[in-house]
Amino acid sequence: MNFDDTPQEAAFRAEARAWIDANAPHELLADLENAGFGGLNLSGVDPMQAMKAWQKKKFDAGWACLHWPKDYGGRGATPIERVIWGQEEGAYGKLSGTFIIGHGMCGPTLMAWATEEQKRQYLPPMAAGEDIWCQLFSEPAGGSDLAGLRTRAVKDGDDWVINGQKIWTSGAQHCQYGILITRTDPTVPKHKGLTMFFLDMKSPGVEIRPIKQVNGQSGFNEVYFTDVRIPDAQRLGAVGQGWTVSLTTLMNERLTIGSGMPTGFEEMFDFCCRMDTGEGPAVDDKAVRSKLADWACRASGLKYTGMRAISALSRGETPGPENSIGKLVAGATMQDIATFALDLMGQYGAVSDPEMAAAQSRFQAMLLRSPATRVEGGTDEILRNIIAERVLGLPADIRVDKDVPFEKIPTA
Amino acid sequence: MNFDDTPQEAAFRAEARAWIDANAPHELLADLENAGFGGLNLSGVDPMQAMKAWQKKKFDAGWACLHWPKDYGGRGATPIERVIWGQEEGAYGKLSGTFIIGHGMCGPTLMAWATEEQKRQYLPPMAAGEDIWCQLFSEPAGGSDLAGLRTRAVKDGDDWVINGQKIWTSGAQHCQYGILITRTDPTVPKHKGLTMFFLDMKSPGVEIRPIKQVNGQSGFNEVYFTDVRIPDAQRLGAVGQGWTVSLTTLMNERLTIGSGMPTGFEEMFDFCCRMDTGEGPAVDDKAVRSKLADWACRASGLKYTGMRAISALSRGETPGPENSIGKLVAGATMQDIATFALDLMGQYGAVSDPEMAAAQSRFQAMLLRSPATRVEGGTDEILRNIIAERVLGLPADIRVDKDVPFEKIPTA
Amino acid sequence: MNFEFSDEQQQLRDTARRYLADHSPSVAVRAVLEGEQPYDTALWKGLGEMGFLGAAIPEEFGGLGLGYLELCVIAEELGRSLAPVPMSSSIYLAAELIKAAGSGPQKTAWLPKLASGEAIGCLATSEGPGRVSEKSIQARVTGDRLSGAKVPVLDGMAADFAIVAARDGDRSLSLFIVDLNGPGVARQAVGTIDPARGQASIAFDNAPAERLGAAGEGFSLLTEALDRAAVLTAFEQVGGSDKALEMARDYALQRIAFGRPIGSFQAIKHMLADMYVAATLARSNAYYGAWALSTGAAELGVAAATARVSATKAFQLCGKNNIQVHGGMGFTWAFDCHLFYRRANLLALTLGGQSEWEDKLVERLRRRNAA
Amino acid sequence: MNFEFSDEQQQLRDTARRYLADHSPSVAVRAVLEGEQPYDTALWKGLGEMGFLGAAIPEEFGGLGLGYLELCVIAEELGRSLAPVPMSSSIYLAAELIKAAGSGPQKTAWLPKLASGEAIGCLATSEGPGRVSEKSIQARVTGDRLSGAKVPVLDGMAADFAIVAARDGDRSLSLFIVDLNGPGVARQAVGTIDPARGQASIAFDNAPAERLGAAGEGFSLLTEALDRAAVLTAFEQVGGSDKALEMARDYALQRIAFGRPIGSFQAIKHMLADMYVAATLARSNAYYGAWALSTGAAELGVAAATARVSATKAFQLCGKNNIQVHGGMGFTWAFDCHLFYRRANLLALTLGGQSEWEDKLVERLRRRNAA
Repeated sequence: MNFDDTPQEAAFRAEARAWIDANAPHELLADLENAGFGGLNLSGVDPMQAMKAWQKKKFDAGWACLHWPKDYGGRGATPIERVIWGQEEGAYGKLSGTFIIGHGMCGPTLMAWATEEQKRQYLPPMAAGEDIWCQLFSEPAGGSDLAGLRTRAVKDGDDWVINGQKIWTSGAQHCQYGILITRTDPTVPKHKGLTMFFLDMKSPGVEIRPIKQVNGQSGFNEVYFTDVRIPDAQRLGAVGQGWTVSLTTLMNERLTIGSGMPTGFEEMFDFCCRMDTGEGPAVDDKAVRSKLADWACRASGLKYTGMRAISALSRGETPGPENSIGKLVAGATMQDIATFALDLMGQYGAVSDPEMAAAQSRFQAMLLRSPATRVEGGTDEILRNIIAERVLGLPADIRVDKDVPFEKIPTA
Repeated sequence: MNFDDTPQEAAFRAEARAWIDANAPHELLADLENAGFGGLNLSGVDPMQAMKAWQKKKFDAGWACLHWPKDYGGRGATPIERVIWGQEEGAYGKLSGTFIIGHGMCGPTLMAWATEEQKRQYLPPMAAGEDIWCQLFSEPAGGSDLAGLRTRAVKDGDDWVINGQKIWTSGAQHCQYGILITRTDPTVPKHKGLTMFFLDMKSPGVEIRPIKQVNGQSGFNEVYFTDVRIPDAQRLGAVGQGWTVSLTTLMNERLTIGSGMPTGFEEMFDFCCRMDTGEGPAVDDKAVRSKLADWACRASGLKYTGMRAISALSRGETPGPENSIGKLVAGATMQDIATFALDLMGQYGAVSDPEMAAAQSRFQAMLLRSPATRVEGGTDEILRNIIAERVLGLPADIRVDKDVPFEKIPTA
Repeated sequence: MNFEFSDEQQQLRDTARRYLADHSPSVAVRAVLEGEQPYDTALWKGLGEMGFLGAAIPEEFGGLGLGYLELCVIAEELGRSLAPVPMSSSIYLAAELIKAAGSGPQKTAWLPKLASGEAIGCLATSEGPGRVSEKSIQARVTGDRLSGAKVPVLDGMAADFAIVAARDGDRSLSLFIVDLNGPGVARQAVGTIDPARGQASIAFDNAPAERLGAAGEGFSLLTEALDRAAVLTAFEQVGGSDKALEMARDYALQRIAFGRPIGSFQAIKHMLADMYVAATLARSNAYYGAWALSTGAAELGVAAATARVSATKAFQLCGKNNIQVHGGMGFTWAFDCHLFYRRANLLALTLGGQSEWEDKLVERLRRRNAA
Repeated sequence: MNFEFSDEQQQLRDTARRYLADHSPSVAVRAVLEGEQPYDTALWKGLGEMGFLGAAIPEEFGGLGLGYLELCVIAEELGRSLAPVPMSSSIYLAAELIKAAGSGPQKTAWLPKLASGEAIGCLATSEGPGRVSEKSIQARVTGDRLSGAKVPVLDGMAADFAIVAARDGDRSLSLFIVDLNGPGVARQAVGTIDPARGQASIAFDNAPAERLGAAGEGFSLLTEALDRAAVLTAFEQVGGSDKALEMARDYALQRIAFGRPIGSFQAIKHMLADMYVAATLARSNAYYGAWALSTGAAELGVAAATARVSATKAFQLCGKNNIQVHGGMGFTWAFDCHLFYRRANLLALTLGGQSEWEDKLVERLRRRNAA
């Protein structure tokens, strides 16, 4: 039980560190380190430009998409090397935000299901950050019930014609391509009538509308499809095999989202050490201590659960649904922390003016952001189901829609 | 909005108070006031004798079973009069413990389903405390799924022959009679094959075995039936109508159990005012305060929810399943309070020796008793279901056994 | 015994609910939330005309002269509808303080205008992060002139005057009435977690200030006023909790996933049951507060703190779980869930935070038990 | 990096688990719970023979000379099996204190006997309700004679000697070794919430006492020893949590209600998921403690308190929810659920309560961050 690198790991770390030292955009470091729950705010630089530039530099030097094969623009690195890279890249990793969906989900899906020619065509530009990809899965009627999707694809010659609506598509407005799951047969049970495609987001009939969220931001979009044509060659997997294909994507989603969720604990501890309640620093108040201790254990528990997962990775094991813990714990913790931080400030806690609010208004931002964390990429309830079923082996919920033709399932 | 009696209520209260002053066993008052989570401990007096004596005195003067009709030994009082009586009877009410099941559940069931002759025969001795009754409903295989019971009743001439096992029967060893629900037809869906009886608990073939509980007490029993014969005349309701009959009983159970659940808050507050943490009384510790405030709100909320229910009663409304809140909140609160009280005592919190433990070992007793509160008379989970379904109107759980013949339902 | 509102009070509730459904729908709340106005002026005017503002103001000062129970009923309905108006500042606090401590001329000058809605008052105590205490207040009045800064001041942009807690020359704290449109006052709007209730930062520089109540008694006047406002605010929170619970329940019945309403899943059912439990305890505790407020019971201190702590907890729970039940849609600007989440968290702070009231509650229980 | 136990350590775990399954089944736990013996003497002897007691005692003193990681592995298995033996008192505390502070002769006298199980030690600090602090200790040693009373003393009936925290003449606290079978010692068994681990009340009346460690350093020695014991106890708690979770899971799979396993209801599924989450966080934090303990890291103080608080919470949750999943049967004496519920609540107290450790954790985090 130790945190030491093996000699190979140490060599990899040294190489990565040297390259980053020599090549990273050091002028952005301070802004990146301060970036919190808002979008990336870089003084005098367009964030998209900065992200693309850093990604391209990494790609050219062989540091992009470490876990991908070299042939497709990656490095063929081991999982533990990917972890080490993340540690060394540090705050510069925040420049990868816009590529996460592509590199973590769309790329692996193409690798598993596209033709060799397609892989060689689409993956390297994706790795280089030249093409940004999105996933078009969720629908308004779907939610947690992803397979309840209604977007229709109908065969017409060599094309498929798409009509319907997707939602919660991150950064769709910046994307060149997307992977899209559709219903091709509503007469069979719902998991059986789905088919997956990838498409050019500039295709005629694709319309993107940003969704304004509670915190005023618009990181997500609705995407409308009106008679959009996709060549059959851009189908991923067989007709009717879409659900199986989507599982490739979702398994990779869990790996991406599950790791390193922030809880807000460090910021809160720091705040409680500085904040004067009138009777000394808040951290001296026993009620504050009791809560801080609980949150400290949750944050520490997530950190070392992550270490154990990395150890399992480096032993060649696949991280399982145990990782669902991360978001479940982090989301609720962040909401609790934000609420209590505001409480400590009394009336002043309501102030969210960035110019004025205490602690750079980060707790107000957390309060307004945390409800989303508890929903996106699997609600708390879905995550508890995953833990109960896949880790503890409890029975699945009773499925009234399992063997029913999709078109016969009741809708709202 | 006021707590004042109406003139009629004031007159009733005065009459009750005068009678209690003149007749109650004042020599037992101190012991009764101190009685906590253990059985009733009366210095030098057999509790059963004391209970029977007080009940008989009340019966003779027309103060027994206030809500029952006069013809059957009651007083025909209004619900609000019953509440006033309870307030005036105070700690003497603890002498009614052994009669609660009979007066609250069995009596009302007989009133609804027995013949006039049976009512006149059995109810007055029950009201007088001469006959103690129990209910024989729960079974080991049943639990929350009461209708899953397996005790069989088979017709044989004018009798029914009973075989099976009941569990969680309070005070069965002291009872003269019981009401018993059985399965008379396993070939129909489970709610449809049940039939209710009452029986003499001294019948041949009835065997009572106490269940030792976690806290070392044996308030409950298992009752085994081996070829026990019950005359058909002692059937309550039609053959196959047992579920409907049982609902009469259970609705009355909810009224009895729901009211006035203790949370342990008063004792805890008192303890925190006395207990010295080394830095002054525990109540000065902010962490203690935060918890006390929360529990204070729960205890107060239950108290005034009760007041609102009484107001509804006095307006002639029937208390609904809203009352499920009482046990749900009180059980969890008591467990939290007990755990935290022990924590405040540090190592010494483990000491449960009544001679030695702090606060008369009441918190240790609470710790070992509270898990039962969260289960008996409906688990926390069943109560949440009741609130969700009957108060909020949400759909029932999906019932896979609804239309299945009982004998075809899978068992453990 | 009757621990319920009377039939007349229930009729008042029906009237208020109907009025607010018509005049404070969520689109009106959003207009303030997204706009530049600090409150809904038309709604405010209407509330004055309906007599709601003056419900607990004596008839001699232009009110209806009803009691606190009627004001509680109105507060609950305002809470349900998230009414974007300065009711708590102008009525629960300013009018109540003037009723309690004002001189004859002060009452005559302000109460009729507050009852009609023609004037708006507010309370200015906070000067920065942390609890408001005798120590935390640095604003000072010297020779009838106030200097200092208050932030945030709820409804400070909407108000015509503020009741300001300040050091009184060499004495301890007093309260002062300050004309916010007068000289020496500079105010600006402050962004908060619930922009549907405008707040301000106000700087005073030798602003004329008129003492309200006895010199040196500012903190005790304030404490009593906060207790009364806590009961009234608890009713707003109870109203908000109920409405958030209803929204969540309705959505759970209507939204289908996996071929069935999501309200048929125990995870959702039990979440809603827990919301119902919290909301019911909060309602019962609010009634306790209303009883103490309306009868002038010695228990008001305990009852107000109980009502406050219980209602804050319930509304925060219902506000956040309502979003959770709605899933992703609950987090969109377009759905109304966030309006309740914002208000729940705002009301948890405006009279001082939850931990402050928990402290008060325990301290008061202890004093009561010792007595 | 490798944040897992090694293959050898996993083999040790398998050995320990098999041994304890055979020698510490629940019937053995019940024999102590219901009987007069303060511990299971046969099991204790066996643990000595297997080398488990001496795992972290140097070979020169009769131990196996393995490390703390091995002791953590054994502790987890003892926790799973609820082993009714004085391991924590004799090994985690007494042997550790003698290793850390004992003189050469003290080590030679006691460590081999502790490693074999021939002698049992315990720690006596509490004198009544509340936290143990420098102020709370009134027992006093004058001229090598100890007078005072300690209660409760975990394993005080089983032990041959106690390490007693006492005022040292005119100096502050020191630790003393006292022969419990010697003169001036009167002990009696005390009933507790978990009778499967016997406890005592011990009165000392001029009992001979031999100083352990430097004079006046009793409290700092104690603090360090409690940290080490906290990590080891956290592993017992993690083992107990896992076992309680498994029991609940198995019952939920097997028990049928409403025609289906109760484990198919979300209320039960999610309760079990929450137990799993708490148990997993506790395990990871215990590993953090084990790493700090085994490497002598400066972070041991933080790591030990983190492991302790997390493990206490997890075991208490798993202990009570295990009963809840079992319903009425879970509350019977006949089912084993209460054995875990008792142990969870006992272990939450034996090294000082949860709030005491929460305090320590925050204080240490603050010192670490300030450094």
